[in-house]
Amino acid sequence: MFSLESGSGFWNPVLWVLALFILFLLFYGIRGFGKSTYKKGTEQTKVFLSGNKETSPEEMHVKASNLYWGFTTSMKSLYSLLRKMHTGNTSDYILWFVVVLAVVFLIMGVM
Amino acid sequence: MIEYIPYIGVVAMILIGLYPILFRRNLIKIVIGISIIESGVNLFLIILGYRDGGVAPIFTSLPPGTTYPEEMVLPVPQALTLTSIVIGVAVLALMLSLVMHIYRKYGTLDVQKIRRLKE
Amino acid sequence: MNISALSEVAVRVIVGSLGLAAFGIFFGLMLKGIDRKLSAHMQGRIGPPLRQPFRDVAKLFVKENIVPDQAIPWVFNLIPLVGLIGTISILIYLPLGGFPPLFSTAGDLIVVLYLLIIPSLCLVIGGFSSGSPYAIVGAQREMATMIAYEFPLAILIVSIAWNLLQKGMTQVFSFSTIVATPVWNQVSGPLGFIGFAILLVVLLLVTPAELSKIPFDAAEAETEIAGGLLVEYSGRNLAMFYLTDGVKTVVMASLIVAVFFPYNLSTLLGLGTYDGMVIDVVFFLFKVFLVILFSVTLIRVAIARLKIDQIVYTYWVPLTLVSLVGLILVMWDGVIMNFFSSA
Amino acid sequence: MTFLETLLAHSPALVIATPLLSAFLVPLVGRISPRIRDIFALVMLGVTGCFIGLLASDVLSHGSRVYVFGAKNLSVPLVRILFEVDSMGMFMAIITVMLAGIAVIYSWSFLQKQDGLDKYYTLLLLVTTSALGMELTGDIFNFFVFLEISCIASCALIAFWVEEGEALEAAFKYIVVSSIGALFVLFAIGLLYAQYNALNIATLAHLLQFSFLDKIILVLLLVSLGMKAGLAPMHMWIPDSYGRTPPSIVLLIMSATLASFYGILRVIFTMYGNVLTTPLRFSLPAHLIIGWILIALAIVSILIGVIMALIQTDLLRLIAYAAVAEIGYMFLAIGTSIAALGTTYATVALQGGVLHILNDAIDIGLLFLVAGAIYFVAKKRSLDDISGLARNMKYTTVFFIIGLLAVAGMPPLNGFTSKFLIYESVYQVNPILSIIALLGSILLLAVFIKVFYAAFLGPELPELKDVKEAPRSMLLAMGFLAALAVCIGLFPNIFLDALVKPAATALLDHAQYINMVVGGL
Repeated sequence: MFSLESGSGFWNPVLWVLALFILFLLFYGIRGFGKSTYKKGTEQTKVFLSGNKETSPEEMHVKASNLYWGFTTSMKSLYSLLRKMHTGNTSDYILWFVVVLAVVFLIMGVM
Repeated sequence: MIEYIPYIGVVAMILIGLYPILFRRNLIKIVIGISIIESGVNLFLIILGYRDGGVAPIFTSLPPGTTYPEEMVLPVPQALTLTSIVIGVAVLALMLSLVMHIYRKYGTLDVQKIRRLKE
Repeated sequence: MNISALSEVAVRVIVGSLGLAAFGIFFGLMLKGIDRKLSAHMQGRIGPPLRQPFRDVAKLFVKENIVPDQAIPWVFNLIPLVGLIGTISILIYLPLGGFPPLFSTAGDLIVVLYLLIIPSLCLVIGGFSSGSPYAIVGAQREMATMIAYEFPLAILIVSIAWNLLQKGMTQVFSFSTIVATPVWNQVSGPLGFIGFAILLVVLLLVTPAELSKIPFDAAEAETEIAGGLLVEYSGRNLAMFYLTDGVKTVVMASLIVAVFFPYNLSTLLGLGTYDGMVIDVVFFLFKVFLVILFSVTLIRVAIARLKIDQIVYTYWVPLTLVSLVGLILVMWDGVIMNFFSSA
Repeated sequence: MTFLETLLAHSPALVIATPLLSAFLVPLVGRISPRIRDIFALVMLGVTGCFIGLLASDVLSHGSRVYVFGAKNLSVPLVRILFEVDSMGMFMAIITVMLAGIAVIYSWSFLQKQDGLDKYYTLLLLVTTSALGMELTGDIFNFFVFLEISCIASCALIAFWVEEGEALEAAFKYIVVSSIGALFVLFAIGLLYAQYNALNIATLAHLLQFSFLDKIILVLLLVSLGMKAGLAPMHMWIPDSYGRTPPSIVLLIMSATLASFYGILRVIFTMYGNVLTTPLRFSLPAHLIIGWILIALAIVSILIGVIMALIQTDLLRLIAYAAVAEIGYMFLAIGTSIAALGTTYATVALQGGVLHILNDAIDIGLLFLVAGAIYFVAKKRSLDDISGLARNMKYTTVFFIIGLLAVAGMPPLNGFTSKFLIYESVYQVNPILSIIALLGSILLLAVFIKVFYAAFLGPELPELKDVKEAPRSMLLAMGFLAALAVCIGLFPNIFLDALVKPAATALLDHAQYINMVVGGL
């Protein structure tokens, strides 16, 4: 029931969600035993910056374009290639169409 | 040989139309290129319906003595071409109005410079 | 489906998930303790007692649960819990201790591969939601690490299934098939054996990244970004992440055991039902311990931390190429053997 | 004949006629009151939806139908247009009308302060009409006409924010690309007519020989429609046009794009269905070559889509690249099912691909709507300028999380169900295909986690301190898609059995499609 079968495997979302729900109830209860209070409005709730001074939100904000630095740096050559490909020039869009058309023609023509 | 010339013309027109689209920088020339491709395709459709010595495929005004349907040109390609021409006019008008507005905003018609959207 | 079958399923879900939660947490924390003790001995220290992780959790529960001003409270508090239950839920698909999985026809290898994303994903979202620059830097590193190791991991899982398919199996992604036909029995010749050995090594190298252990722990990097994505977590929320880490260790080790070492002693020794079960469970725990010893403890004692771009490079270039070589060897295995046998 | 039976008998025509007529009634109704006009557009789409539902229930239970415009019995054949409605066409029509309805609901608030809305609703209904026409027609030239209508209407819609130069640029690029694509389609249609003297898809399929000219036709149709569907490396217009229009319009362009994708399915599976197994050189069957060409382009689409999405900062543009990757998944699935035609996993792959059409429409649509809500409240495009919206926009955040998990294919949402079927079938052709598909999904997850952080988490910026939750009609539109994503995710087999399997069967059963027409009406 409610199971998705592909011939190579299966996936039953309902059972999983059921198990998740039971586990949620259990651990929500266990979590309730923990201490829930803290001292609001004190130094405690400031972010930890190794003793550096906290600055305004704009300056502390890590911008989206800086995310995944590690990935983009190690894939630098791939990205420069892709950037070169996306010229934004209308003629190039059609050029790609013609190129794909020619390549597929060649393959089908040889075959 | 002579009957192949229209087909050669069709291919030539499509290639000639592609040239300004691919290699010319002026937007108007690109629009003209598209227009030429369209004429090429329309020409192709018309050739398909051509019949040597045929008459217009209108039942009510056939010249006396025509054998039906052998002496009529094919009506379907003509209908296709008409539709295609009408669509072509609409596309052409839309493109030209876009070019006009782009010129107002960008101050240029150079396709190399009209690429604020890239990557 | 009638009522009795339905209620049976319900009982299995409830009892099973509670039992697996207890199992996962207990052995996860035990493995953590063993790991710490062993690595301390390797470094010439005495190290904490084995029950230290249990004490840590107990201590965290009585500590204050601080929510920083910059955090988004509902995400910040919810995510550790989701991470923990998501991780425990993977156990219901895995064969543990010689027993078949709790639900052997409800999820397969691809599902487990996807569910394995959940703990890391929750760490990432938790880090992002805490509003600290350290945590954000750590979280994006964790995400980059995740992208990095998923490539070799996907190669590995698909090539195992593909090999089983070539040997005429059906339901090749299901754990019951994988456990019933261990990969080492499914090779036609030395090429396949070498291929799978390469893939095993790759999987052992993916494990420390999956578990955020040195040398792939740039996301936490205590000495550099002060604990990274966990820097703002404290009290019971941190305890949840701590437990997640423990359960994740069990999950990853059981996955490796299920895929590469699904052998049992009871059939070999010809033992009876109950003593056979005991032996199997003990043997299973021993295998899990060995996997953790080789892929976590030894590596983290021996090697220093890598930079994040080095991590991505390591996984996407050398390790991916190596695992592709493994895949190609596995693919050629049957072909070449057939060629020789026909020639 | 009762009234209902009459309606049912003419519903294929009414499905097209209702939105077409109401498109031109909208400006008149707009004269009375803008509010009535807004509701009128939705009601007319609802009526169209009712016709589609009526037709779909009939097609699913009694098999395909043929509807004739023009003479039923004529001494000169072929001077008529046929609509041939099967389960696949109905599946696409349901998606189209759903997207259009959601777009209307969403634009009630989103475009409230804009002018020119009379024309907006007219064009919206025209795009819907053209997409529905492409999906129901049984005539290849008719298909081209609807393709051109969708091209013109979508182009005008893309230029909706006409004050921005970028919108004009996007519209110009779109019309150049799609009119050239359409002209090549027309050229192929001319070639078909020259050879077989027919324009009806079923008749053509019956007559097709797979001569050299037929190969050229196939390539022309495949590549031109592929460009309209956004297949890499001809995908570059997608980020441009999706990224510069109001998100409600993106849903419509997306339905036009999916209709082009449907065109490819129709061409390969039905029109060339009889000749797919023709052996070519080296005794390789034709379907293997076609399938591998599609698979290769699909892999390129997935990789380029996700890798480029990872570095985007403009939110709408980022989602557009993700849409390219999703299109890649569909092509991967159908490419596999063509390359491995006849095997059981080919059917599974096709089912996965067909289900992915629906899932792509839901997931990418939902994400675009969320992005639109962010733009609506924050008036900013770049992810660098927004932050911390989860504090004030709780519902939108929840909808975004659902969209994020769905598009990345995380269980238990709908994206996982179709991707699950795709992973577990394409690896049988070659393991590397599944690996790249898995990798694409994890990269998509990374892409949208970045958006989640940048837009919703993160510190609160002073200028965004008092943003409000999005208006109610936008929340309704997003909520509907999100609920659908959860439903399909939790009960995939219900949707699979009810809609997807009949559609996949209809695609594979080209003989039945042909016999409906060729066997005589």
